[in-house]
Amino acid sequence: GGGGNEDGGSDVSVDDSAISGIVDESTEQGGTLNYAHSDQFDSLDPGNTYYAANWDFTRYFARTLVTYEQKPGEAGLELVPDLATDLGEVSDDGLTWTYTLKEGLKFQDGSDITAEDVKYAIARSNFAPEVLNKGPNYFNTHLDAGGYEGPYEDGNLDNFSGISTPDDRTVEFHLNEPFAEFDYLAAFPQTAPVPADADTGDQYQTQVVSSGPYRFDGEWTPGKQLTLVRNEEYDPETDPLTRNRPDKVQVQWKQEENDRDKRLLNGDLHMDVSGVGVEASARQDILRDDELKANADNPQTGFLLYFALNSNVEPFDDRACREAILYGADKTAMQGAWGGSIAGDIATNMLPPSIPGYKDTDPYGTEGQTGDEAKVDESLEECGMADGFSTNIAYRSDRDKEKKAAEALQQSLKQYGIDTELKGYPAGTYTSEQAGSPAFVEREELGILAYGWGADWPSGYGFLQQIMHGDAIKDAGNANLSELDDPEVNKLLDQAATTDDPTSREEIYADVNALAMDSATFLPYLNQKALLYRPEGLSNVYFSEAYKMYDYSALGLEQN
Amino acid sequence: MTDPVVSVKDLRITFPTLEGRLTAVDGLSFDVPDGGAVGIVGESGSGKSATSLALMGLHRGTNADVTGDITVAGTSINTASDTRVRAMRGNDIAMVFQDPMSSLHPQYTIGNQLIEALKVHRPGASASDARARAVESLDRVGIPDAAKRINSYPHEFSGGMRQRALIAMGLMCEPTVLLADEITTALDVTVQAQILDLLDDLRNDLGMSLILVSHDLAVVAGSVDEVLVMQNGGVVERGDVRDVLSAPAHPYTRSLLAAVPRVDVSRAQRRAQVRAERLEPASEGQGEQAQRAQRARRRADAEAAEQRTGATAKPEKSDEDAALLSVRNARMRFKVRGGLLGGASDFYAVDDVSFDLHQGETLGIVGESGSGKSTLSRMITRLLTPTSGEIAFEGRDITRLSERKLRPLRRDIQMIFQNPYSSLNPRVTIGDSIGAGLRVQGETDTKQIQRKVQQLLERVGLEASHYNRFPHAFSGGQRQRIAIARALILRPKLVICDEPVSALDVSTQDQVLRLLDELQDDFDLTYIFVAHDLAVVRQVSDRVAVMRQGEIVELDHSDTVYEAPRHDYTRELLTAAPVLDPVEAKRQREQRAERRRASTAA
Amino acid sequence: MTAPLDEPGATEQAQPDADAESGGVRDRGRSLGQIAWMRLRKDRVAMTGGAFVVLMAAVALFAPLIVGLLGQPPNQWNRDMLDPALGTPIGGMGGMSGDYLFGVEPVTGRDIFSRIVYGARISMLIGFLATLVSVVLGTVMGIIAGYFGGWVDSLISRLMDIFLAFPLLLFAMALVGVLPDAAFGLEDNALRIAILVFIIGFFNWPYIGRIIRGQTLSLREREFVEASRSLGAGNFYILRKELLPNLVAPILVYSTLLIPTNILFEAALSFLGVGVEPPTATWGGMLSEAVDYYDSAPNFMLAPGLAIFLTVLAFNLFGDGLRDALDPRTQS
Amino acid sequence: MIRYILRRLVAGVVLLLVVTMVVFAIFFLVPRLAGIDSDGLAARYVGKSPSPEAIAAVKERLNLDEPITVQYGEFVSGLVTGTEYDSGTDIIHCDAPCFGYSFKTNTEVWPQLMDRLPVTGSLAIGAAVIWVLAGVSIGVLSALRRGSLLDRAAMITALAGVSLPIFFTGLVSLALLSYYWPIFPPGGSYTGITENPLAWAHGLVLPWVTLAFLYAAMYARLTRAGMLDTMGEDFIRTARAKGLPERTVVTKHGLRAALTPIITIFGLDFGLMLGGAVLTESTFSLPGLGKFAVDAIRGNDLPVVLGVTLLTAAFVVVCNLIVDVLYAWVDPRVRVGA
Ligand SMILES: Nc1ncnc2c1ncn2[C@@H]1O[C@H](COP(=O)(O)OP(=O)(O)OP(=O)(O)O)[C@@H](O)[C@H]1O
Ligand SMILES: Nc1ncnc2c1ncn2[C@@H]1O[C@H](COP(=O)(O)OP(=O)(O)OP(=O)(O)O)[C@@H](O)[C@H]1O
Ligand SMILES: [Mg+2]
Ligand SMILES: [Mg+2]
Ligand code: NI
Repeated sequence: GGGGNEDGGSDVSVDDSAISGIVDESTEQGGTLNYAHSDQFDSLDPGNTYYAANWDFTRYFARTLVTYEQKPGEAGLELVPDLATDLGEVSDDGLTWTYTLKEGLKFQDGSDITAEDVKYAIARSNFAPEVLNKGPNYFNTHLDAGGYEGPYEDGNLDNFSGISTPDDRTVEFHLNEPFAEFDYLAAFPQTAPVPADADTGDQYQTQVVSSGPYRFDGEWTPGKQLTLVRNEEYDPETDPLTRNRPDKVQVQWKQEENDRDKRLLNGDLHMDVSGVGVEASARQDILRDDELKANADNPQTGFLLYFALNSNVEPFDDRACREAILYGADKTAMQGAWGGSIAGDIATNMLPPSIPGYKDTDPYGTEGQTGDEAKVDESLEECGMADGFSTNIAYRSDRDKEKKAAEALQQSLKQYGIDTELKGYPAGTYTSEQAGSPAFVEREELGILAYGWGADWPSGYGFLQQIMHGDAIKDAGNANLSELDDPEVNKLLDQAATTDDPTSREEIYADVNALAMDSATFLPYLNQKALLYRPEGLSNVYFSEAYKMYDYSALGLEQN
Repeated sequence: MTDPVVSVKDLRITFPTLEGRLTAVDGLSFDVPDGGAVGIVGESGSGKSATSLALMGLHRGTNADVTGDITVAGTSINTASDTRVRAMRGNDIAMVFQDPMSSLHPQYTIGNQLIEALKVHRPGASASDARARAVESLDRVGIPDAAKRINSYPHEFSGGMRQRALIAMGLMCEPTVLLADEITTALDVTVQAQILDLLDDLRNDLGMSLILVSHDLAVVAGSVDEVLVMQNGGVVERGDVRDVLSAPAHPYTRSLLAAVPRVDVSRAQRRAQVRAERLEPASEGQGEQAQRAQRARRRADAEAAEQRTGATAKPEKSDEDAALLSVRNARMRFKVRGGLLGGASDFYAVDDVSFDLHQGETLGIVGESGSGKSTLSRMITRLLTPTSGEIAFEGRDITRLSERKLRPLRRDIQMIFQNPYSSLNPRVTIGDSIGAGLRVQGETDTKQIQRKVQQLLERVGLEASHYNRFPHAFSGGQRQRIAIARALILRPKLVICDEPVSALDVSTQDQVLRLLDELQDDFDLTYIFVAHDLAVVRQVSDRVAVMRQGEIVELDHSDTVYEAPRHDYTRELLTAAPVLDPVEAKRQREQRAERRRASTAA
Repeated sequence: MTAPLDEPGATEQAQPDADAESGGVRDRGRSLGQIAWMRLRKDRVAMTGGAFVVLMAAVALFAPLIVGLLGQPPNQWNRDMLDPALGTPIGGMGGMSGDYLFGVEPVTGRDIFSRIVYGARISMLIGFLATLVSVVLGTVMGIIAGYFGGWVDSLISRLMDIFLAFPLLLFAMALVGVLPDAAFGLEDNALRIAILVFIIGFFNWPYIGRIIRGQTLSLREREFVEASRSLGAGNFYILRKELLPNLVAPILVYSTLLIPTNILFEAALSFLGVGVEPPTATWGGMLSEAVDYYDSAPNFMLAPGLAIFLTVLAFNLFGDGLRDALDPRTQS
Repeated sequence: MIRYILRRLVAGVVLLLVVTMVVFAIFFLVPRLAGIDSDGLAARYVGKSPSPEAIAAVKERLNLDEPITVQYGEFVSGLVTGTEYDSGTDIIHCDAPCFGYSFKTNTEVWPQLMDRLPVTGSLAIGAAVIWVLAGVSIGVLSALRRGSLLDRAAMITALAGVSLPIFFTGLVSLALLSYYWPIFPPGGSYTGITENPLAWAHGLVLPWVTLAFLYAAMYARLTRAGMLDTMGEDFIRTARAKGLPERTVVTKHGLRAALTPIITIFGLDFGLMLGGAVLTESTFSLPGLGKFAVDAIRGNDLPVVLGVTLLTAAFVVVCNLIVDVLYAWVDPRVRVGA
């Protein structure tokens, strides 16, 4: 980490010590840990959520088959068994993954956690989209479940052939194709056990049955303050992690951002649970104050910001025209739009540095990353639009920084005769109806689409598949905004899924990245960084590379 | 005799205006002895109200500039503190205002407003005492069923009742001095007589002093000992009321007296006199205005003549049988809403009224307030659609004509409204107001309209240059002329005058009456003339109808009605009319008191 | 038949002679407009307000000229004016200097002065037109409801209720998805502005409508309305010539207060993505962007804030003056 | 009178139906106009990267393929008779008035509305008290001292109130009075009035004042205009002639008459406020209806949007009705329903 100071502005480097190490390491317990969120989680049901922050947070009450090591830095990407005794054991054909549960695991009501509970949890979270549909559906894709209709339609769990439970402690996953990175899926909160008789469908979020160190204090109503209290049935001995430091955990939802930041800096709050960092106003406060800087970290979030160029929209059917955009973009201005070097490092290709397989390549590099007139002219010439052309830039109108980045792009292209018009759409429907609808994109001629992407798990597959694979293109809710459908890319990604060896997988991801860049359908510009603040009074604070935010499970409170 | 209760020395009141300072009262001095009564008379704008307000210290805080000495009950109003003056108001000196319609707060009950007047000076009074006092006070001014009506809102009272309520308010604290500013203008004769009698009684019973302000000499005649005649802010004559009335020294007083219409003068006498005066050009006292009017009229005559020769000759005086207007069994029913539950009851404001009216004739309508005079007028102009009966104009039944079909007919029937203040739109220039008739009847040439309006303005005694002024810039009399001009711009055949002169002082009233008379001659107009003033009605009407509770109780030639009234009610009206002779006034008052006593005894 | 004094034909003949003596020439009175103007001219406060409004209108009109002389191109990014790390203006006072009169925006380094100048165009346009739309609609509907009463009144009143209860934000946001690039012969921003004016203006009218209705209810009972009717005036004439002039005061008060509301409303809609497309500057839009920098670059917030405030103040002062000037009863 | 109120209430119900129809139309018809089909609509309600099955399942669950009339009919019948929802494992009974079931949070709308109502109610009532008191008294003072320094200053302050957006005034007040001088608690600290009335009031002072600042201007200007008119009326002179102290003359007699138009717009503002305190609620992180509505709009949560719309529309209707009835009380000359 370390904020860049090379560009000659103010010194914006912050302490960053929670990135590389643990701040205020301590074993003390007790106190109430106060979180706040500017919005609210999609759901507290571990089987029905797609927020990294929530995945980080549910570790308080939902233990999964495997989980990430509680360590700062690279080591934090390491998977360790949690409920399971070991990482997954894969059969030779690569089609069966087996996990064995530890002994003595109990739910909050004292009943034993069995293999059946894990199976049920996956059945409900992946096979009942009519009820639970907010989480990812990788298990649905990878498991060989036949026509299983989910536990709500089909009451007999035995009909779910994707998972078998030979005994109370063994969970066998049956895959339709080999999938080398299955252990990452086993770390999803979706594998947290759910007792079938306690399941209340989409209401389960109000009374999640805890398998972890904390349980809900009574029934929770969405939107209201959440209080977690100690789960007396939890046995720390079975847990590879230490995640039971505070006595109580509270979350307030829908707190106005600026206000939330102020309270954070004031010490009224302990943590912003969304983990995206402070907003502009507090950012200024921190960077201007050495004392505050000493409590701040500026890590990479693993989030890549880019513009997708859609090759179905003229004139982007011509690669040279796409190139003109890539050469013309002033990435420093776009970086500025997000808040300067503190907001991220300029991205030059489509993999974030923290993803294995990342190489520091810059195929469309220009001097100072501000654009290259000669190359733009050349490209324009080549695509037969020497005088430039015009197109539209789509962005999410309620996201200020994305809007500013789009404006920055518009400004930098304008000098080359490329006129763009900004088209803002509500974030709420951007993916489902506008940018994510190929028909809409084509009709409205949205040549350039602002987007950002983070990995579902820290691997190239987890990052690239959804935004580059041809099969990922959908009529609605499409994330492959470039509509890239390159057979080579598709083949490589499919191949990666079945490759056991992590190093060869890394090679493949690097190749995919190179191919994607070569297609000139992506304009990556920022490897986002967050400015995180950790108020005094917290102990055991460190940045988790896996969740890309502080590891909430480890946090403790300094006792007087 | 002790010191006077009110003593005014060299009072001068000026108001700043756009055109510089306007002196409303200029060096006025007078005294009111303890228990005495002083009348102040003068035409509109002579400074009567300004003086009254000064006595109350009500110019404080306004842009008026008051100099001179005013002493009321031993306290100098000009120098006393605000608190002191406030304590005196209503207590030592109470005032009853001119316009009962607007002087009561519309959103509080009568009782509330009365009790408030008491409570402010008698903080110790208990709620029930105050209430009892208010009921008593209302009772004294002759509001029937006072205990119940005390909870009414002002709009639920008729004009006369409101005026009485205002008087009751002034009497709440039994003040040493009562200042009554034109309190009877809005009242019909019977009520007016009642009120004046009441004031007289109060003076006798409570030893109260009275300042009675009026434009009507007849009103003050029987009620005061001394009278001041004001003109242009100054006193032109003062003295014992008997002396001033019998032997007026100042020409202005004389002209005022001359202007007072007399019940004993018949229509024929009056006409003859007026015509004679008209033929005598620019007679003294008439001034430039009259000359201009003369000129305009002559021009109009010329035009008319020219036209007559050019076009059809003027038809013979219409045949006696073919009435211009004929009203048959007209009735007007209003639904009167009840309380919360909204039960409505029927109420006939005009009940089975029939009469005929001939071309060139004037029909006078008299009757007490609320007897249905205005309602009848509105029915004839079809501003209201009669509930039943028939109204025929020039033989054509217009009772149920649609608004659209009616529009061309509106040229022929016009109305002059009771209140010149509210019948003119304050935001529209008088030129536009008058021209509206032409415009809505299809005239589009603005120049033409303007020319006609200005011509008519001169004809009614105003100036062509007034075209673009707003109504507020005119006095009441001038406004009524504007209203007349508006009614005449369309050259109607029938004009209904709904109390056109009630709000005017005698001299203005006289001018307006003359004007109406002239116009009738010139344009061969037919009038329906509504008024509460019997003398006025007699002088302008060929026939008179007496209305009471929606019915016509008597309808005959005016001389017959006045000289040989057949109906009791007509007789009652006649005896209630104020008379100019103070001695006669006193005698009549005693008669009335006698009758009252008799009727309560019975 | 009696002989009316002059038939139209007759007056025509009589005209020359009559004109010479009493025609329009002799009219020394002043028209309503003249009187109002005379009074207004004496009211120094109102005139200052009026002058400022005119000034702002001129600024909007001649924006390119003014910016050419005193500012930088409004959409030009000047990142060299910013601290690259913080994105905030270099130097004190938010980067104010001779070149950048009001300083520069954080993040983009755009010249605040020229954005204010250009923003005046759209903000004032929207502020006015939208106000005009709602005032006109509100007055017309309110006056009709109040004057005719009965079922017309019920209908219009309920219609007003519907509009008041209407989820405007929802409507605005739903529109974004369907807004075409060009319609009604307008394109892009022009179309956007037209739509904004429509939305803002069209949904605000019931507010003023209800007030006008209330006033009309009492006005229609006045005697002068009856007088007008007895002359044969139709409803339209009465509404226009008799009632409307009496409603000028409330209309003026509300209009002057509606303008800032509408300017800010545009900001809110911009925020939701239905506003004018960036990079076009509007005051409201600038204001909402400036919130994040209210302590680090206060000039960014102050400039549009003051622009709105001063314009609104000017309008109110002028409106007050105008109202007084049009009121025949006011004396001095 | 009672018949009149009943008639108005019936009209109100019709109005609510119309409003909900419009909301429905906006949700379902407007996207159609843009060429978005039911798949697109369904995709709003599934995770980041939805599978076609998920979309199909959601479509079925939300009845998105049914004709809009059927969907609307279901909504209305839910309001009247209640409905049932399938939570997966259970059938949830949603009793009348059932405002539906949130697509986003999987919770019944009605209890959530009722949860947030007290917050918005507290905010609106408190602010209304302040702005009416402040606005009216400033207006009265300005009218009495027309053209004075006080008059001008009051007007300028008032106009600053309408010219400055709430998010600005709110933030500044928070920065100053909550952080710099910690007199008032920071945002997000709403306490129910039943829990601790003192903390309730303390926590709401800033939001109240901020919100009131916006409105006080209009009331001050209106009051001023009204007072200027009424203080010239004859009945004011009568009141003075009674010897009433000036204060009574102004407040009891002058103000009362000037109050009528103020009541009209107060009814409007207050009715709208209950759905419209969005910015204040966001700025101070108050969990009220306005914020709820905007979040729902952003999240395309139709049942919630419908619910809030319906509730606020009902407020508007009721407030307007109360105003009209109040009119008759304030001004006895006005006949209700005549
Ligand atoms: N507030 C004022 N400002 C300017 N001029 C005024 C004011 N009040 C009265 N005047 C003027 O002072 C003069 C005297 O007015 P006042 O009201 O005393 O007349 P009045 O004798 O009572 O007449 P009336 O019989 O019509 O009531 C009038 O010319 C009037 O226009
Ligand atoms: N629109 C109406 N609704 C109900 N009652 C009415 C209406 N108009 C008039 N009245 C009633 O009808 C009766 C006659 O009223 P009208 O105005 O004709 O009296 P008037 O003889 O002209 O009295 P005044 O001398 O006071 O002018 C009154 O009692 C009045 O209250
Ligand atoms: Mg007077
Ligand atoms: Mg009458
Ligand atoms: Ni009289």
